[in-house]
Amino acid sequence: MSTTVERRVRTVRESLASTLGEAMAADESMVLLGETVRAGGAQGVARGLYERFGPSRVIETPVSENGIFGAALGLALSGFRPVVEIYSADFLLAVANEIVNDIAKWRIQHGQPGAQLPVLIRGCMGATAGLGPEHSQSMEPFFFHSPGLQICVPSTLENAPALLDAALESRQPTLFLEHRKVYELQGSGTPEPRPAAEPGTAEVVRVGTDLTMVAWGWMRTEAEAACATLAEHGVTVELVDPRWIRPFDYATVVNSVAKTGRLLVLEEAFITGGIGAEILARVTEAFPGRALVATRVAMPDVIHPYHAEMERQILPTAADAVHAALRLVRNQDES
Amino acid sequence: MSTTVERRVRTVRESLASTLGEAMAADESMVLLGETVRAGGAQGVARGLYERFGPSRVIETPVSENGIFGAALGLALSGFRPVVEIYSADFLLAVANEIVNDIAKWRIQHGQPGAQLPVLIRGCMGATAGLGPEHSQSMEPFFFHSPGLQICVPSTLENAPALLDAALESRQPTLFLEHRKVYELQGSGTPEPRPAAEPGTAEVVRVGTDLTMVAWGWMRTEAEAACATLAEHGVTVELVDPRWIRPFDYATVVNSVAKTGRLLVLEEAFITGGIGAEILARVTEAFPGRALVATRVAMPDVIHPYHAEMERQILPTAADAVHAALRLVRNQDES
Amino acid sequence: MGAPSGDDLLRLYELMVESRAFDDACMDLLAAGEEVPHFHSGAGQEALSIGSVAMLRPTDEIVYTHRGYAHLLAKGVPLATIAADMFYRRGGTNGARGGVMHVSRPDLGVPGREGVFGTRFGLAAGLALAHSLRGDDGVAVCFYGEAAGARGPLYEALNMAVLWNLPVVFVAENNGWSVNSRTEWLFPGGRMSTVWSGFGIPVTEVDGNDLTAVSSATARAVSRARAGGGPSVIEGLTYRLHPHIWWDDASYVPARELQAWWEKDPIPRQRRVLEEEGMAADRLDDVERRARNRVAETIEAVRGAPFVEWDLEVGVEGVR
Amino acid sequence: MGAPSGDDLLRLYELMVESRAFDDACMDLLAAGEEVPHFHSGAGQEALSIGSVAMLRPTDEIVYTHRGYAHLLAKGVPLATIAADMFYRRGGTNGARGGVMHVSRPDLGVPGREGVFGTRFGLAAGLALAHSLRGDDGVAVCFYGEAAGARGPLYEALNMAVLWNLPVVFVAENNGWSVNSRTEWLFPGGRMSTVWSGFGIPVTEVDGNDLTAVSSATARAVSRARAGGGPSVIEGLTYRLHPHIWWDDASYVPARELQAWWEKDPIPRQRRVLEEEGMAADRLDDVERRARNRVAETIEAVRGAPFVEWDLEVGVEGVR
Ligand SMILES: Cc1ncc(C[n+]2csc(CCOP(=O)(O)OP(=O)(O)O)c2C)c(N)n1
Ligand SMILES: Cc1ncc(C[n+]2csc(CCOP(=O)(O)OP(=O)(O)O)c2C)c(N)n1
Ligand SMILES: [Mg+2]
Ligand SMILES: [Mg+2]
Repeated sequence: MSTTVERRVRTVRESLASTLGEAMAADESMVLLGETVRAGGAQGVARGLYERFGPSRVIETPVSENGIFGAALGLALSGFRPVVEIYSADFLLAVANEIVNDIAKWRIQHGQPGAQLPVLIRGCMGATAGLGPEHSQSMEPFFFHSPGLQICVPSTLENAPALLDAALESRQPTLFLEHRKVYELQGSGTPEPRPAAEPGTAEVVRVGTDLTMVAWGWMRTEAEAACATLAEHGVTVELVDPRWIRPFDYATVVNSVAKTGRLLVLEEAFITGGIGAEILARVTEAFPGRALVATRVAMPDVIHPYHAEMERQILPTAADAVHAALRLVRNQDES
Repeated sequence: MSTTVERRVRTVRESLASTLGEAMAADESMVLLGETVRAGGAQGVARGLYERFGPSRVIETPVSENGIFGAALGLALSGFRPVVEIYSADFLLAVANEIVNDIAKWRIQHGQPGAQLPVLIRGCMGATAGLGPEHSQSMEPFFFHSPGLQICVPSTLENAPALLDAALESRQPTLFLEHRKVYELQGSGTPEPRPAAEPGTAEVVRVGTDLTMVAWGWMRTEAEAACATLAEHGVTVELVDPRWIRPFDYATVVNSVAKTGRLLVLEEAFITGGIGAEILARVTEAFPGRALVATRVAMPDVIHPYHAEMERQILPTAADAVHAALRLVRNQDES
Repeated sequence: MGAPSGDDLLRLYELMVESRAFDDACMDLLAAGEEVPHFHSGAGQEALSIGSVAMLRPTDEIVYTHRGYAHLLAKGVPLATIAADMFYRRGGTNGARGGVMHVSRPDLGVPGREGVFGTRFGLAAGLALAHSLRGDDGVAVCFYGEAAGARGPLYEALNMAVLWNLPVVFVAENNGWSVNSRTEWLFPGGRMSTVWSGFGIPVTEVDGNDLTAVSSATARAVSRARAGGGPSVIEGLTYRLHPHIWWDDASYVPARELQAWWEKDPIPRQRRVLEEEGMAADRLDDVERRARNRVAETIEAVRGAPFVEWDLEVGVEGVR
Repeated sequence: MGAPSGDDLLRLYELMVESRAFDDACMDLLAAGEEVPHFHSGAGQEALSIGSVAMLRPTDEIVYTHRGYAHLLAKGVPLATIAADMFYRRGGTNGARGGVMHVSRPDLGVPGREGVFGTRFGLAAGLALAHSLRGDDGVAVCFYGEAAGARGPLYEALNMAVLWNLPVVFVAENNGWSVNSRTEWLFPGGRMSTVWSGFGIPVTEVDGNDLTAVSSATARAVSRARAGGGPSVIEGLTYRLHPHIWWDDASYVPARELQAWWEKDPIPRQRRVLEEEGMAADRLDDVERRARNRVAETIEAVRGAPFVEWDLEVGVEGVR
């Protein structure tokens, strides 16, 4: 965990902690619940909040995921704004029913389509090095198919606080999925104006003409490295970070592909049934009869092995993205 | 429920019941567990099995989905072949953790990649008319992203028994998802040679040259109606029923599109993050630089309303498929 | 509020009759081949539902069940609202999106209902936690049958409720069946709540067909919760007099057992109680007649009213 | 098998020393800056793990925990196997795919372990159900800590176990903490099992640092289950002497409390018991020395052995 004395250098972890603290300070109806949150939570994002807000705002819970998520729904229906921490996002599968069937649908099912239901679910996800198949998964694909649910994946020190703000502000059921490696990203701590990060707005990270690359979460960092290498090969990439997986800003991707004619999605999740599939499908549907080259670089459909070295060989990287991008650009006409 | 005296006309429901009974008769290690299975289960697929095999083979359980699915894993690890009935497949979300994180990964995680883990999970799914958002969903997309899991969706009286046989025979963790409307499909009860239905093998239902259509479950019936109408319009369709959603027979679809250049996926699930996305993505990836027309007809990303009439307006139908197919065929060059 | 008496008792009796009249009307419609979407008869269980809910204030919440007409009526939801939701007519709470399975009136302490059983328990704990955090004296009451009662979230929620001393009461509706499964097949000894005595909280078994017993037990549990005494559990022993739902022929129900429970029908039973307390028979007749007429008129009016109109863009859409 | 005595006791003591020696060796490696993947120290809990598992037959199963070295050793899994899995060396059970978190030896009654807590309970019930269906006299024993112990599937599995009279024993490891949360924050009164007395099954609280008390309680519960007497629950009171895992500084642990528990360390305590029973000090010294040497040699050998080789196609793939 990275509590540095030098306040100028901050990590995403710290920025999320302070954003959450600000939001809780600004609205008394916001409460945080979860396992070990009293001591800062599984990843330190709640650090200091118990001391600051006390036990009625920072609620240490038993390891009762179903009870906790049910309670969050009850709190939200009672006018509170619960923020629920899941110890590791892989465990969201234990509350998939609460999330998909209850929290996401509640308003619609009860005839309040425009109503707010401010349940923010947040926690860490993603592969680091050898945490194994139950503490490494990219969870957005498992919840992508759920009407009524927002999904947000921050990727940088710049966008993490803005996205957390926007997710909280939306007052809609939202999964906020914090990649373990993104926590460690650093930057200048000088307060910057927070960029707009409304639900459903992508960020065009880099403008380019040869290829559209889409990447989010930790993959954005890999993608930026890939873009730098590709630039050396004379390939200019338009890099889009959707930030919001649901609602997804397909328009920005489609507009970019309209220009580049080539699409590469770089995704950490298992390839089959990942978000990349939907992105490719939308783009294909958007250009009927137009010759496209599009592909995905993602994790194969295998479990995360515990051995970090084994895992490293199957996680998608900048090098894989470069390789795939060059193939798309060079061999476009082979077929 | 349809127990007819006239044995020549059978429904899919009856054919599944008799196939399950045959399998249980052939192997004493096969046990059925679930809610109301003693009286035939939620949909009558277990009808008569309690009387035939008794309480140690047909195990009536409390409404304890987590306990039941955990027990099924324990039984399988002890050399039994549990068949677990879920009352409605929507409720599988309550045991998503058991399925995705435990049952599907168990062998790999414990170093037995080739081992058998014969857990067959079966139950009804799909929209009929006004069962609402918690008893109508198409569940394959929620579990499609799970390595180690097979997913099978029967669609006709001919393939249902063969697929159930193949699923049981595979001795791998399998979701066997029975569409409520498919249960009612009838046909001749004359025992037919069961067609091969190995995991990962699609069926080419109809050969055609203008368009490849992919549909499974109840949508296969809609698709067949659509094909008939399209034939009247002079459009010949190659209809593929994948039957297995995981492993999916992409090759058969890709080969067909190689011929037709056009793809329509007809899917009952919510469009975003559905199986159709992956099919479009695979096809797009398979033909880099080739002009394709491909699209999906699916349910919009909204919950199933209780009112049957409202629901009817959002469920995908043969007419929607015809409409989309004609657009694909006629307006291919508009872009 | 203690256990009711006098006019209060009469009011509860009227609610019971009203609920049963609605139930009977739905059964009649079904018998006539009409559609009564998602109707699950609550006949026979009115004493348990009404006796408990009537002990609550509007600021208390209930989490009701799929046979929840009596619960809803007792919480103040007008029958016309319930019927409008059921028949997808204008004037309901959810515009045909949730039907009678998802009636909600947050202003009356009815936040809604979940369809995949289990979430209700944490939900009720959350409602109770909200009271506790706000420092008001509201109470949440969570009803559940044999099905939900075997699900793990009940344990999780009870553990939290005991740990945090939450103002929540769990009411187990032991009505003999979960669809076609007997309670004894699902719970050791056929009892749903005895296990929870292990938490050291009050666990009370009551004759669920005895309105007075139910209201006393609930009043006790609710005032305890209101006063900061924490959670408790009540198990009402009752019986589902009709099949699970329309397609169920209930051929598995032993005729003699069913007959015995019809003889314990809480409505005539409660009428006898009132008569014994000196209530005039014609006053009771009058209450019954008025209730039945009101129900008949309401149903007719609702079924004659226009269907909900929907805009698919707004009406059924998710957030996106 | 009754509670052990004489040479049996010495064998258990040796297992305790062996487990602790492994634990110490891992702590030393960590202190030296080496990687010890997924090591969760079990120091302080050896009496509970070993005292219970040693009461089982090879045909009985255990579902162990993330601090499961002592459980595994007592069930007969060689230390070399455990270490090989931990350090991803050849000779383990899962070829680096599950590491030390997923050791399995089905032939020894170790089917494996789940990482997202909860499934273990139904799983254990399923193992017990298999015994019951086969009509053999095997027993499944399920260990769990404060984390898993607050999850709903425990209730579901216990309800099934009581209902079906399954041969299963649930052993709650109350070690004061779940990561940095105190047991008292998670369970009313800081006890994990008292609630289950409501099922009317034996629920026994034992001093988890007292080998004899643990083995007697387990022997009783296991023979009861074996004889068809059904499930029971044992709660062992013990303490996690080291931090949760390597990155945890355990700054939240009160020094005095920790000190008090070190004084109750089950290993010196058991040595005193053995001495009091007349076991010669030099025989005990000898047992300790041999166990520690064996562990040191095993770890050295394992760490010197080649890494698992993997074929990505076969090694980590799912079914497809
Ligand atoms: C988690 C879950 N499992 C199964 C069901 C299916 N189901 C709907 S109603 C019902 C039976 C209800 O029985 P009970 O709880 O006893 O209530 P009653 O019908 O007797 O009032 C079942 C099993 C469900 N809705 N949710
Ligand atoms: C369902 C679930 N929730 C949370 C976790 C995260 N987790 C891993 S270890 C742990 C604490 C374990 O505490 P306890 O059960 O008391 O065992 P101990 O570490 O004390 O031996 C937690 C919360 C998990 N693995 N599964
Ligand atoms: Mg019932
Ligand atoms: Mg612990």
